Amino acid sequence: MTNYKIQDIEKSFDGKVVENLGNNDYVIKINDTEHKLKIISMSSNGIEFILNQQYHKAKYLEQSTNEMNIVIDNVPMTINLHTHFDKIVYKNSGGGGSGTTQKALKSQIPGKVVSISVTHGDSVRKGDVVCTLESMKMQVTVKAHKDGVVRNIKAKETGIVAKGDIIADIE
Amino acid sequence: MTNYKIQDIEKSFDGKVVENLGNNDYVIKINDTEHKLKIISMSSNGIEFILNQQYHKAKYLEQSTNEMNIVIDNVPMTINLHTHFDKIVYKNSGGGGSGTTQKALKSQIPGKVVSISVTHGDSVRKGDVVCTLESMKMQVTVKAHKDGVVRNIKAKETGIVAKGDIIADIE
Amino acid sequence: MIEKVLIANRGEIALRVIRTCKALGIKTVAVYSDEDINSMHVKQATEAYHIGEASPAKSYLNQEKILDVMLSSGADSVHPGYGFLSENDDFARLCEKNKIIFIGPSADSMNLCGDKMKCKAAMLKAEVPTVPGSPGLVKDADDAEKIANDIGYPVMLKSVFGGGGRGIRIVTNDKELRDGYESVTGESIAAVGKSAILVEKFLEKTRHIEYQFARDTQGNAVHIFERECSIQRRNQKLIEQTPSPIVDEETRARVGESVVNASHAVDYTNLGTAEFLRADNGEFYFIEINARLQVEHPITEFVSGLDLVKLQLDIANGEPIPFKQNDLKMNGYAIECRINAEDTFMDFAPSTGPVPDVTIPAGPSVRCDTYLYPGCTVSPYYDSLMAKLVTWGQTFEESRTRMLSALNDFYIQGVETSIPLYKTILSSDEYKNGDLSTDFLKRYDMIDRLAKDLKIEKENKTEAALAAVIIHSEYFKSRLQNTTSHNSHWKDKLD
Amino acid sequence: MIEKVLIANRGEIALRVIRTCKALGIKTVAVYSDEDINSMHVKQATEAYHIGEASPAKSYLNQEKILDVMLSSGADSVHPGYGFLSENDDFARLCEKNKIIFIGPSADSMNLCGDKMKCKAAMLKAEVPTVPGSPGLVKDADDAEKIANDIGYPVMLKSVFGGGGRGIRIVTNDKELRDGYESVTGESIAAVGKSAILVEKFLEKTRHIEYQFARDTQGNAVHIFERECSIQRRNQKLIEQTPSPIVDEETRARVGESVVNASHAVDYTNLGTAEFLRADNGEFYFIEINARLQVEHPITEFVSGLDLVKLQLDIANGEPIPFKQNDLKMNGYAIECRINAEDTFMDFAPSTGPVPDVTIPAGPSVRCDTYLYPGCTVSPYYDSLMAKLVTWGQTFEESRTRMLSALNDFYIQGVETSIPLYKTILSSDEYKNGDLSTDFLKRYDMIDRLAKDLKIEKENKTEAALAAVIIHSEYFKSRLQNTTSHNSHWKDKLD
Repeated sequence: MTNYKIQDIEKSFDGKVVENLGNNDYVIKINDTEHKLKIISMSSNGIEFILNQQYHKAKYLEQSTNEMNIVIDNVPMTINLHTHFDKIVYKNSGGGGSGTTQKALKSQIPGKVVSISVTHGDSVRKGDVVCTLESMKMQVTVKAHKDGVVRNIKAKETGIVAKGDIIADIE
Repeated sequence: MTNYKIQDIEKSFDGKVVENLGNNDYVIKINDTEHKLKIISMSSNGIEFILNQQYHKAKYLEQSTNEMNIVIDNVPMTINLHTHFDKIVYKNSGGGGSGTTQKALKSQIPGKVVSISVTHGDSVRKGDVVCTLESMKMQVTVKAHKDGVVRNIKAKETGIVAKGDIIADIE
Repeated sequence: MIEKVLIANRGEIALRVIRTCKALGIKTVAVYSDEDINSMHVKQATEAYHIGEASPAKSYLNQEKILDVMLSSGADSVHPGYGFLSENDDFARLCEKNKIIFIGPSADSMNLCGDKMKCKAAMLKAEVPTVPGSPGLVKDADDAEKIANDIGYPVMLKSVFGGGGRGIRIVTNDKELRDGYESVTGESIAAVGKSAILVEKFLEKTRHIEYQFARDTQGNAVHIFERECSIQRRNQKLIEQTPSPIVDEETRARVGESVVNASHAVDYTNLGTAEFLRADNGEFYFIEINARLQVEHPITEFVSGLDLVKLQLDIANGEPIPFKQNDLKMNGYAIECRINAEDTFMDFAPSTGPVPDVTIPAGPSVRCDTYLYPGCTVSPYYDSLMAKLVTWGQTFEESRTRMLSALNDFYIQGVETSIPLYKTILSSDEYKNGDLSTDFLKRYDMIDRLAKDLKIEKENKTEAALAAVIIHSEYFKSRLQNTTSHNSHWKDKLD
Repeated sequence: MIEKVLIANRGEIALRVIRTCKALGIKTVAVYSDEDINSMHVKQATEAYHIGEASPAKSYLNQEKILDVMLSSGADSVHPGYGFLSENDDFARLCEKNKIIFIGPSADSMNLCGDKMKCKAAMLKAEVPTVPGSPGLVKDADDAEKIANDIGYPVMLKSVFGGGGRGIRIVTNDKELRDGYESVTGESIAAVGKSAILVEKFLEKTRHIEYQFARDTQGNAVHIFERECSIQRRNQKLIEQTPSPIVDEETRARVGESVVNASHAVDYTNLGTAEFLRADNGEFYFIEINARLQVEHPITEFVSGLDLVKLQLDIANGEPIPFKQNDLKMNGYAIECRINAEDTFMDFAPSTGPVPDVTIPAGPSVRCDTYLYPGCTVSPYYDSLMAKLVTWGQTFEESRTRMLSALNDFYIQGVETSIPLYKTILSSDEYKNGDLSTDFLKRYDMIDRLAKDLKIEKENKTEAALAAVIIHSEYFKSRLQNTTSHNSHWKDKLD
């Protein structure tokens, strides 16, 4: 039995596979309700299945021990997984949201660095412009994700950043 | 240098890669003419390339040492390959067409066996009906590919045959 | 009001029905056999239910199983598509009994349409012309001769127990008729132990022209123009077009009126098709009513602007047809090619198997209804229609050249298709000039012409094919020589 | 006669042009940058030439390089598509000099259309109404006040050196005007050291309505109806439709006539678009001419039945427009959604990268022009338009519900798209009722509504998401426990 929590959704859920009926048919249980599930195809990248007579297609994206990003029928979702034991440890460690204490400011888009508005050691407030990127003929600003002091500026003017690249640390 | 012969086409061709220009650009030579070729993508299953400024897509299908089946831009072709040394050996062995002396009568289509019109030991002439298959709501007859005596009937009434399955031998 | 439709079918027609339902906010229930678990219709419907093994008798023809799903899913209606149960009046009756709306004609009307003799009688009464001949079986050779002289030679003697060309004789005078009568009787008795003979006018160089019609529960009926479907193989339509090149405004209206009468004569409801043979002298003879949506309905949709599945749903809901005959204006020209999985050179034998790669044509006024997707499979259990490719144009020439271009863009890996044949047909002068007949393929040696076209295509692709093979063989030669080095080093090792 | 067209563009518009050329038997020459070697336009053109690095300046904007390819490939003409060189009169002139047919207006006419001041003057002369205001710069505050009183408040004070909202002030009376004049002057001098001010009538709740027009080398001109393109973000069109819900027959003809006059006034040849602002009081004001084929041309193709690229080729060949104004009849309703690679919630920031999987919508009266295919990449070097999804219906409601259904079917893996936003917009009562304006998104809080819709969608997908994750985690747990056994045994090892 594993406990699941979906980002932006209040409730948490217990879930497990109850029975393998053969011929790719399964019974799974979510909280107290059983559901019929038929797997059409499955790989480590994704799954197609029929749940309660409805077809669904999921892609498995990034995954850490306790968190999984999937796209289900075109809808992106983040799901946290805990065995009941994990959950207690996890709660006690102060975990919950992801990245609130992270220092790295990452670019959400790929692009060419047009200008950098800060220098090493600058104090910034959340929302201050750190740099400006150009992508698809548009200029887009990257803003500080928290208050702090700018360290380790990784982006270089006229350089290229990929999605997820670190622009700078804010400590 | 390898020599190539294409089924249904009179001429034979010498061909080789002359030069690798880098950046996926090559120069190849077919008979006495050089051609510019740019590889877009390539795997053991197929290739996409631009030859003399024209895009082509080829799938590599079955392959033996000396023969290769490909589909080029939707057109199926069979190509025989010989190094010049091979060629001499090949010619002397009486090779050329494939399967003219083959005894196995194969089904060209998949289907359900509706009826078998011959029994072991029957003499048949080329074109005689050996069995009838049903596929996609149609009845299709399989005819003897040569004169001879029927041996080893593999197909069974109400059974299923796949494309390429042996129906019977004709010796 | 219809709110949830079970689609008792598969393939592209199931998808076609789902699309209109989705746009109208109507829920859909798909059914599938073991063979079809990976099919598009399963993925696109609101719900999907497994109904049995691959064999149609155990799934798509299994009335009880389908009824079970209708009841358990709460579907209020069923769309039968074409083929399978679509013209089975027992099934229509089963639905009626269970208060499920059958989207099609009533069981009684369907039964009447399905019985050729009764239907012909109804048509004669409604003054819809049928192929001249004996009203039923002939008594003897004398009777046959009398009828032959009434309708004029040549005539066809047909044993009702024949089929596939057996038990048929074309005769041109009394002497031939008497000889033929004896031999057809003989053949029939030899084959099935009894004989029953019809006499029918023999028509040469006929065209297959059919009319789409609609009739609502209040008895309002309209025709929605003709479709010419003369290009056939083994009596199966291959290419359809509308308008027909030989139907003018006056003919369209005149034959259309008889179609409306025909629909009244059999008390038809919903959409149907009246099929005619059009003789070379210009006469139209009714053959039969197809009591369902036709494969070739999209060409009518293109020139009428109507969504015919929506019209089916409206009529099944008891609504009156929302327009009058005079509101319908024919707009432009449409052509459909049925993209079949078959090998033209093996007498159109089926070709089945996995389809690893597909490119579907698209563009202005191109429509492709298909169940294909990269990685799908063409099953040997069901019919060979993989896709319907339809194009429209302001002129016939525009629709024709668009079709040729779309056929060129259509790439289906893994199975043989009818696409090359269609390219040959659509490029022929006979097709361009509208010189169509049901024996078009044979009359104009289309298969031979195809072989020639393919030979030229092969020659044109020689250099490209050699290039592909040269690169391949050098690549693998180099791989063998350098098995320990990284593949991409290959490029630097060529001689 | 045009026989070989070089397409100086990429993406879906290059494909669009190739399609019509193919159907007409005209050869095509594609050009591509390093980034585009794997693109569809390279694969579909008759020939393809590499022209440089990914950056547009080094490839698609490189006039010399493109000219080289025109000459070496033997192209007799060039189609510029939209964007890139399409409205660059230097390039048009370069083609003219080299005797290559530029499929678009003459360099001189293009230059005139591109100069807003000169174009406005030409329109005034042709009695085409433009937004009321100062004919050019105002001399001083007195001059500004005089003009403001002539055209009536509210008016806008605009520094020609401003941009992006800076140096603009809306004023409603003389007092505000004098204050505003000073502060705009101050801002402008502070920013760029000089000031130059225009006065223009301030229009609230405006609609963007544009007319397609065509004019041939003989001077025959027609308009091909309007398109309403009010739904925009950052002044970029998102959704277009025709007819506009607020244009009636009389208005269509009246404004259309002024469009024809406008085309004469700038001696335009080929296809162009005249853009108007339509004020809430019903007045139409000319803004500018787009001297090229528009992204949104397919909706006009749907309602007119015309192939606009074919019409461009005909006019470029010197042929007269093959129909008269009265021959054109508007048929039905069409909508286009521009499917962009962008993140609505990040202020429409671009989203790029590999697209491993795509499902393109299809079906009756659905058209999708796109460069996407499974395994393609959305490049950061070019604009964010991945696809144009277009639907047609006999009624507006039919085209709207078809669009919603097609948007639901459209699956693009790997990048953020504008599809969810369009679903919210097309489902809104404001859109259904035709209550459109260029500030539609802000006026009706569409981004907030989208967030709510997505929350509901997430809730609806909860069980399915959990099922996918449960199966995944049990599968991998079992794999870890049984690393030596075959994967498929997994099913039997679940507890």
